Parts: sequence; structure tokens; C-alpha cells
Amino acid sequence: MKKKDIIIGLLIIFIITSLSGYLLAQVYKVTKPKIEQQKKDEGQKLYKEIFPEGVEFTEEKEYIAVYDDEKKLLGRIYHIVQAGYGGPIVIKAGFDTEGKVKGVRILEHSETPGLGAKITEKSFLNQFAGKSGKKLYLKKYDKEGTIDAITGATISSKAVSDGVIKIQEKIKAEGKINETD
Amino acid sequence: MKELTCSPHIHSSETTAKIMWSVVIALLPATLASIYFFGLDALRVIIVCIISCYIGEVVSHFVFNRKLKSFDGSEVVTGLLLAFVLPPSIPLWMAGIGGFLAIFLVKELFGGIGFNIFNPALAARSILTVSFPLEMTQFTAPLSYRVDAITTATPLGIIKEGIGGQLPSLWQMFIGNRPGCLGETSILLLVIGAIFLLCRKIITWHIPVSYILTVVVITSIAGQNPIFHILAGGLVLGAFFMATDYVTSPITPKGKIIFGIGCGIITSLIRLKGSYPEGVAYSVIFMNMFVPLIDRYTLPKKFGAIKK
Amino acid sequence: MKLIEPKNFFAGIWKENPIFFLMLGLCPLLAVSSSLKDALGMGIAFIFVLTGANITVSLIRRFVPSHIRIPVFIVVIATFVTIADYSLAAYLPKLHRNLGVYLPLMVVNCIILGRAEAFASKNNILNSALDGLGMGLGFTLAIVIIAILRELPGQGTLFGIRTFGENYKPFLIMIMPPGAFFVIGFLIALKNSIGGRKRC
Amino acid sequence: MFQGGVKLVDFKEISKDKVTEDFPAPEKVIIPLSQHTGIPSKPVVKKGDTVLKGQLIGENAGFISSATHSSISGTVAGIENCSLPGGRISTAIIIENDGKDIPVEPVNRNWQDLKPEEIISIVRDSGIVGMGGAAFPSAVKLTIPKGKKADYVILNGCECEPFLTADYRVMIEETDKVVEGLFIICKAIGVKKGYIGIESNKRDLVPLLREAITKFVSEVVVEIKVLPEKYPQGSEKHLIKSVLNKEVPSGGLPVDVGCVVFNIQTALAIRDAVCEGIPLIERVLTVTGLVRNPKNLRTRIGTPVSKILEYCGVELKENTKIVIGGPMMGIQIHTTDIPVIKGTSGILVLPQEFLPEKIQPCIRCGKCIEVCPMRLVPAELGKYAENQKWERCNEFNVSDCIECGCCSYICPAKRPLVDLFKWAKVEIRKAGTK
Repeated sequence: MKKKDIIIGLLIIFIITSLSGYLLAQVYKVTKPKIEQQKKDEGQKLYKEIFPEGVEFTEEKEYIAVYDDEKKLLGRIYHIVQAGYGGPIVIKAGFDTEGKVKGVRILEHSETPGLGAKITEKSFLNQFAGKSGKKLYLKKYDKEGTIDAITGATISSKAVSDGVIKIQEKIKAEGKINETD
Repeated sequence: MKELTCSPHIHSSETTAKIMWSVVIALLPATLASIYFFGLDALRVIIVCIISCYIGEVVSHFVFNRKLKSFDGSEVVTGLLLAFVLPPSIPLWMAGIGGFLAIFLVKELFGGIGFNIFNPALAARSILTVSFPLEMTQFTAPLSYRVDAITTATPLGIIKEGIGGQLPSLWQMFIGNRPGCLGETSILLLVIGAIFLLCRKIITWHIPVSYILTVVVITSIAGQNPIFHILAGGLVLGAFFMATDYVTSPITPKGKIIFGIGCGIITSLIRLKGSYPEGVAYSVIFMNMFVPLIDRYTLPKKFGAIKK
Repeated sequence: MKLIEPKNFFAGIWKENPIFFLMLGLCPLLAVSSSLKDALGMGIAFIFVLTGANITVSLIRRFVPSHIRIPVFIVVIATFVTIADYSLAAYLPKLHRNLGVYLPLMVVNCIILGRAEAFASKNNILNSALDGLGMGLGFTLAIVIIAILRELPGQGTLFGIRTFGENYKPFLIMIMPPGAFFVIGFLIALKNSIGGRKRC
Repeated sequence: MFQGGVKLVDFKEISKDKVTEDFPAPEKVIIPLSQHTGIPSKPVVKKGDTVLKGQLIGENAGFISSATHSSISGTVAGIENCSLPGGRISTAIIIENDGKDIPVEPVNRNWQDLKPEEIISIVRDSGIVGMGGAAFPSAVKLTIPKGKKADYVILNGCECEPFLTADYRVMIEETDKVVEGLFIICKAIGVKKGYIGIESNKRDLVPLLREAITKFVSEVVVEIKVLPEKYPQGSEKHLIKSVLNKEVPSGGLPVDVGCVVFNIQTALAIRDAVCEGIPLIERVLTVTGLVRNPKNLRTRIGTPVSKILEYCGVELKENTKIVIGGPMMGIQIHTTDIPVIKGTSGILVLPQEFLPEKIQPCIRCGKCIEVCPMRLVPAELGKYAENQKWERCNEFNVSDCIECGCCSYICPAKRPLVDLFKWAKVEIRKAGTK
């Protein structure tokens, strides 16, 4: 190959790359605000689902603080990754200031479809709402437990309940619960 | 002119059909045990599986233009083995789908008897397990059909989940009085059938022995009771009747031992570390894929091969 | 060759269907065909990228020396894929999330690179656009058929709407990877038995 | 003991105790010139010539070739083509019997006085070939190639094929001559150690043989080996493995492990040729199976099979087949006009099995691998041959197959493995000569 060919080739690649770079930059400029807005909306929607009373959600170091419209702290939303049956389960759980569960949502999981995957269903997750202490255990594992496991998917159910309990214990340990309880 | 035949002019009396029916006979004691422990449910599942296997055969005859072969009993074997690895409470239509897929998808699609890569019964069971996980993991307690059927966990399930239910005694597990798949529970009667096959020289000791020994060794190292691991789950059924399936296991004695050890390692790993309580079906299917490779590297050294 | 030849368009749809005949680009096909919605989205993104890349490659074909054509094609394709990626993320975030990594992976999809190399770099713009549209439609057709055949039995739904009633027990394996292989295998067999077997 | 093989029901009772009868010389004999492995012999008579019993009618045409002699006295009626078992066609000399049975002049020699080269040349001139079936010229076997050394001679008395009893009868009736033959062979080759290998179902021969051995004064030590009944014990390579525990290398000859093997009747023929000057013109064969009078017959070479069958009371029906040789390796013939040749060890009448309808796909049971005495993988080989993948067949050593039939015999799917391997060998040879 001649030197000239190489230089011409490099030049052409350079031109094409620059052109496409410019094009992409323009596209990026247009779409970036949209994408960010989408991300924010999505997060807000999820937090709202977990904590319907909340109005403002601010991200703190370890959790998301939930305030009402008078800037009063209502509770916190925690994020936890718990080992499930088929892999890690990413859980977001909201607790009010008294340490009671407000809501639980599953962000990611790889449980068996039709079986463990049922942990994302509201009928299972809503069982946690309003509960605290030993009530968060599965019925199978603790006498005081009140959570019904999904039929045939005890391990997945237990992973969710374990995750929620872990956060609860953490909150307790850090003293983020009002003494009124 | 008469059609000339090539030598030899005499043949042994063994035929494919005889082998297949012998396997059926060997499975009979365990079949009766399953009907005793799980009642008519078991019988219904068995009948549905066998009939659906035949339907699969007939359908593939039309779809693939294949010569409908004579009644050689291989469908009965597949149907029976499939029924053996299903829970007794499975809805009959699911068992039917399983039987049909075992023959149509796993066997005939690959070219019919002698050409399938995977064990039809176990492959069908795996398809059912991933498709209908709930129904495939509900086990009825033995003898409970006399009062009303109770769902309970299998011994391996109890170990895996760490809770609920009381483990049956080893003796109960040996005679088959435990929850589990339809035909896997009665170790005693399965072993009687297996001895029959060994005496008939239909199966050899290589695969079962290497398979079970490997499981024993690994579970002992892991600090669990190896006897429990033999009696619980489908190990005996798998080792004697599934892994020894001619078509899907290596052809040479050396290869058979490698195959058995492979199955044993995977079964133990799934039981000890995996998320499923039982791993016999998956380990046998997994090793099925390696059979051509194993065969390739375990060819016997020909007579008079020059030593290098 | 004439300025415009309609057969270039139809070849991609049936006779030289990229999936059933050329058997290229099976990766996104297997991965995102478990629901009709995602499949349709993927198909449309695919048509966009393929047509765009074909037109561009045809446009610049005279300026690009052959020894650097592959990197140039990749840059062109990557540009279109990134445009599609951003747009989907901005306007259809849910679809974007479902397609996941398979959208950016289109950069290395062999159908697109293959058409750029085999067709667009040798034909005029109109024919290349037709080819891109045809091949893209062929891909979309294939992925939609496969998605229907997987979603219906596998989830009992179509476009997320229940079709078989509440009591239907989904045949879950169909929405898992093996189901994709079953369906694609049977479809290729079917195409071969209808349209004559491909001689290798 | 060799690996593999099968234990067969031997069916030898049918003809075991029938004393060998002389089959009367027929009115006409057909003597093919290609009864042996190698180049056919060259005819030295023409139509109308008068020949004596034992007269040379075809001479040695090369190194691996053999002479052919007339088995009766009479006139040459013509030189025509005749078919041989296995569909081969050979030129044959047809001789009409004059009923006088005049032999050529007999000689009386003492083998002890002969030099090895002389013995070998007598054997060559007498047209002696291996009479176990392969029909390899014996003189070639007796000539040890340069650079090689033979230490043992094994006499193959296994007769491992079911049904056949000819060798057994010969050993009972002509014990001394057979043993003398062994001593002659040892002398010709110059070895000091001889073995006689027999299967355990012929254990009653041991005292007879032992007694015969003591009758000869020689420096050669002869040992009798009683081997377990297992087919194909009589295969040259497997006999050596059983007797000496040595494996003949693949593609090699017995002499590579210092060993030469001869059939019982070959030894007898050598003895008759060396001591009495009688060339190979008759042999003992067994007529058995679905036969009214099963017999062991001493038959002239060239006797048509039809005459023998008639003599033994065989009615040819639609559902019977005639096999030349044993049931495991014998060849079915389509016409009974075929003559008895030097390698014909038996004529077997068996029921016709319509096998092609019973053939099923291989279920990979592995029984063929268990029984293959050559330790091949017949199951895989069969599949390759069926799909005409000849290179793969070659790779899997189809050329080592001895066509013993164990695999086909044991196969539960009744696959015609030997048939396929024969085909593969032919195709490979074709490809090789191209």
C-alpha cells in the first residue's frame, strides 16, 4: 500500500467521523433534556407509588428523604440488593418515621417467570404495608410473621421479606425512628 | 433369483423390542409402588404419558413422512419414565403435553429412535419444569389420597429451604413412603428393577456406579449424609434408568464412567450450591450434550495398535 | 442496473429474507422477540438504521477506498444506531429499557453490515434505500411473527392484552430463550418446505 | 485370552460323531483355476486331453499363486467360466470322469531326509493352500521373509464356527498324520516349538494328540493348548493372542510376532504331499444344518455342491438357504452348480431369514463394541458406511475388520454391519487405486 493511500484513507475516515460526531452532538443536544426529564419522572413516579403522601423526594447519601408540602419529614425510602432464587433482587422500600413499612417495590430481579417472578405483583408486596417488627417475617419462618409466601416460591418471597427486615434493623440501629413508638 | 444375505447367517435372539419391554418390566415394581403410594392420580398420569407418547409418534409419522415402525415398546419406556419424573398431582393435560413433546420434539425431530441427543423423558420434564414451575413443584404426601391430598415439600426441598416439614426417616425413604416425583420414591423397588436389567445385561454397572459414587463422595466432603442423598430425590431412578439410556449415553465403558462422574458432579453441585433442590434431570441432560465428545476421546484401542 | 428496481424491495421480504434465508442477525431476534410490543419497536428501529445506513453508504461509496470501507461502514452504522438509541430513550423510555443492550448491539448486526457491504456499496441510492426497506421489513416481519408465536402461548397475551382469559396457564418456556429457538427452527423448516430448500 | 468375541451355541452334535465318508467321485468335476488368494494358476491342459488323478492341470503363475491338480482321472471336456461363492467368476477346467480313478505314480519319501527348501518346493508344487477358508498359498507362508524370524508354529484346531466338524473328524481319524504334518512344517520353517490350539469342546482330542506326539522323535516340542470356547478363537490373530498372548500389529502378519499358523487340514495335506506325493485334490467338509443325513465327507475338489446335497438328502425349498462355510463367515450361494474348492470347509443348509425388513436404526447399546475382537467401534462405523462417508470409515479403521460377524450377530437392531464394512472396504480400495 502506498503512503498516499494511507493518508487519503485516514483523511476520509477523519471527515466521516467528524461529520457523524457533529450529527450526534446535535441529536444529543435535542434529546438530553428529554432523557433527563424522563429519568426524573420515572423516579418520582416510583417514589410516589411507594410513598403516596410524599410530595418532595430528595436524595440523601443512603436513602431518599420524603417530605410533605410543608417540608415535614414523612419517612425514608431505602434501596437494598438481596440474593434471591435466581440472582440478586433490587428492592426499594419506604419506611415512615415510626419505622412502619409504607410500600415496597422491586426494581430488578431474575426470578423464575411464573413463580418467583410473582414477587413483583402488588398482591404480594402490599402485604408489607403498615407493618413493622416481627410481622414482616414470613408466616412459615416465624410464629409472629404475617406475610404469606408465594406458592412454590418460598425462597424468593423470603428474600424480599429478609431485605425489608434488614433495612428495618438498620434504621433501628441508626436511631432514625421517633421515640413515640 | 433368491435375495442373498450377507454373513453372519445366525443372529442372537436379542431385539430392540425385547430390550425395551425388559426395561418396562424392570420399571413395573416401582410403577406398582407409585400407585400404592399416590393412588389413582399416579395411574392416570402414567396412562396419559404413555398414550401421549404414542400420539407424538403417530403425528411425527405424518409430519416427517417417516415409516411408522412396529410396536417396539420404546414409547412405553419413554412414557413410563416421563411419568416417573412428574409430580403425582400434575394436571393430566400437562402430562399429555410432556409426553407429546418428549417424542415429537426431543426424539423424532432429531431423526427418531437412535438419533436423539437428549433423553426424551428428562428433556420433556425440563420443558414442563420451566413452563409450569408451580405445578411441577407441588408434591403430594404419600398415602394422603386416602384422606385428602396434602401438599408438602420433598426431603431435598426441606433441606434446601431449611424449613417446614419433618424429614422422613431413612427407612421410609428407602421403601418409598415420602413425597416426591411419582416413580422416584421407592428406592427398594427401583433397585430390584435395576438388578433385573443388570442381570439381563441390558445396562452395565459403569454409569450407575460411577454416578452414585461421585455423589456420595462429594456430598460426604460437603459434610452431608451421603445415604440421605442417595435415598432422597431421583438419584437412583436417574442413575439406573435415565443416565443409562443407550441412545444418549456414551458407547464405550470408559466413556460411560466419565459420563457417570460428570453427572454425579453436576447433580451434587446443583443440590448443594444451586437454587433447585434436585439436579438429576438437568445433570443428565447437560451431560447428554457431551456424549459425542466423550465418545470421540474414549475410542477403544484397536487390536494390534502399534504402541507409540 | 436500472435507476430503480422494485424487486430489490421484495427480495428482502420473502425470497432472501434475512432471517429465514440468510440466517443473519439472529441475536436481537432471539433476545427481544418475547413480546410483540418490543419486537415491533425493534423492527422499526431496525428499518430506520438499515435504510439510513444503506442510503449513506451508497452516497459515499464512490469516495471510500475499499481498504477502509469496513471501519467507515461501522462508523456510519454506529451513528444511526446512536441516533435511534437517543431518540428512543427520550421519547419511548419504556421500550428503550426493554430493548436494553440489544439496541446498541445493532452496530455489529450482520444484516446491516452485510447489506452495506454486499448491496449498498455497489448500488445507487434509490436501490439501496429499497433494499434497506425491504430487508428491514423482512426482519420486522420475521421478528413480529416470532413474537406472536412466543407471546401468545408463553404469556397468554398479545400486545400485553389477555387473549385466552384468566385461566390460561402460560407455557412459559416459549418466552424463554429455548422457546425462541423452537419457533425459529420450525419457521425455517416451514419456509424451506414452502419455498424450496436452500442448497448449501 | 483375547477381548471381545461371543459365545455361540455350537450345534456341533449334529455331525460330530459322523465318521468321515468318502464321497464317490462324480461323473464330472469343475476345477476352478482361482481357488486361492493371489494370481490364478495357468492352465497346462487343453480340451480333449486325458488326465490322471493328481495330475497338474494348472501351474503356479507367480509368487502368490498356487498350482491346481485334477482330482479324478478322465478327459478334459472344456475350459469354461464358472461361478464361485461370493459372486466371483473363475476360469475352470471341466473334467469328465472315466471311472477308473488312475492316480499318478505314488512316491514314498521320508520327510526327515528332506531339506526345508525341498519341503517348501513340494508344498508349492502340490498346490496346497490354507484350508480354513482364506486359501492363502501355504508355500508362501512357509517361506519366512528376509529379516524376520519365526519361533513358533501354531496348528489351528479351534474350528470355532458353529456347525462345522470337519477339522474335528480329521483330528480324530488322522491324528498321527496331522501331527506329522506339524513336524514337517516345523522343519520347513526351522522352529523348535509347536502348538496345537483346540477349543474346550474338543477336549476329548487331547489324549489322542498327546499319544500321537510321542510317536515322533524330534527336537521340536509340541504343546497342546485347550482354549475356552469363544468365537472367533480360530481367527489367526486371536489364536496367537490366546496361545502366546501376543498381538499381531495392525496391518502386520503373524510372522511379525514370530509365529506362523496353519489349519489342521492344511497340515494333513502337507504331510500327504511330502510323504506320499499326493497333491491337494480332496478335502473333508461338513454337510449339516437342515439336512436329513448330516455328514462329514471327504470330497474331491471340483465336485458340484448339488451332487453333495443330493447325496445328503437335502430338499431345496423356498425358505432355505445354502451357505458355503460356517454360519458366521460363510457365503450364501445362489446356485448349487458351484464346485467344492480348496477352501470349502462346509456346506450349511439354514432357514432363510428375511432380514432387511427387520433392520432398525442403531440404538447405541454398545454390544457390538463389547464383542468386537478387533476392538473397533462397529456402531459408529456402520453409520458412516451407511452414509457413504468412506474417509471416516478409514479413519475408524474399517480395514482392520476381520468380518467375523460378531457385531452383526449380537446387534439387537439386526443391522447388517458386516455387509456395510465389506462395502466400505471395497469403496476404500477403489478410492485407493484411483
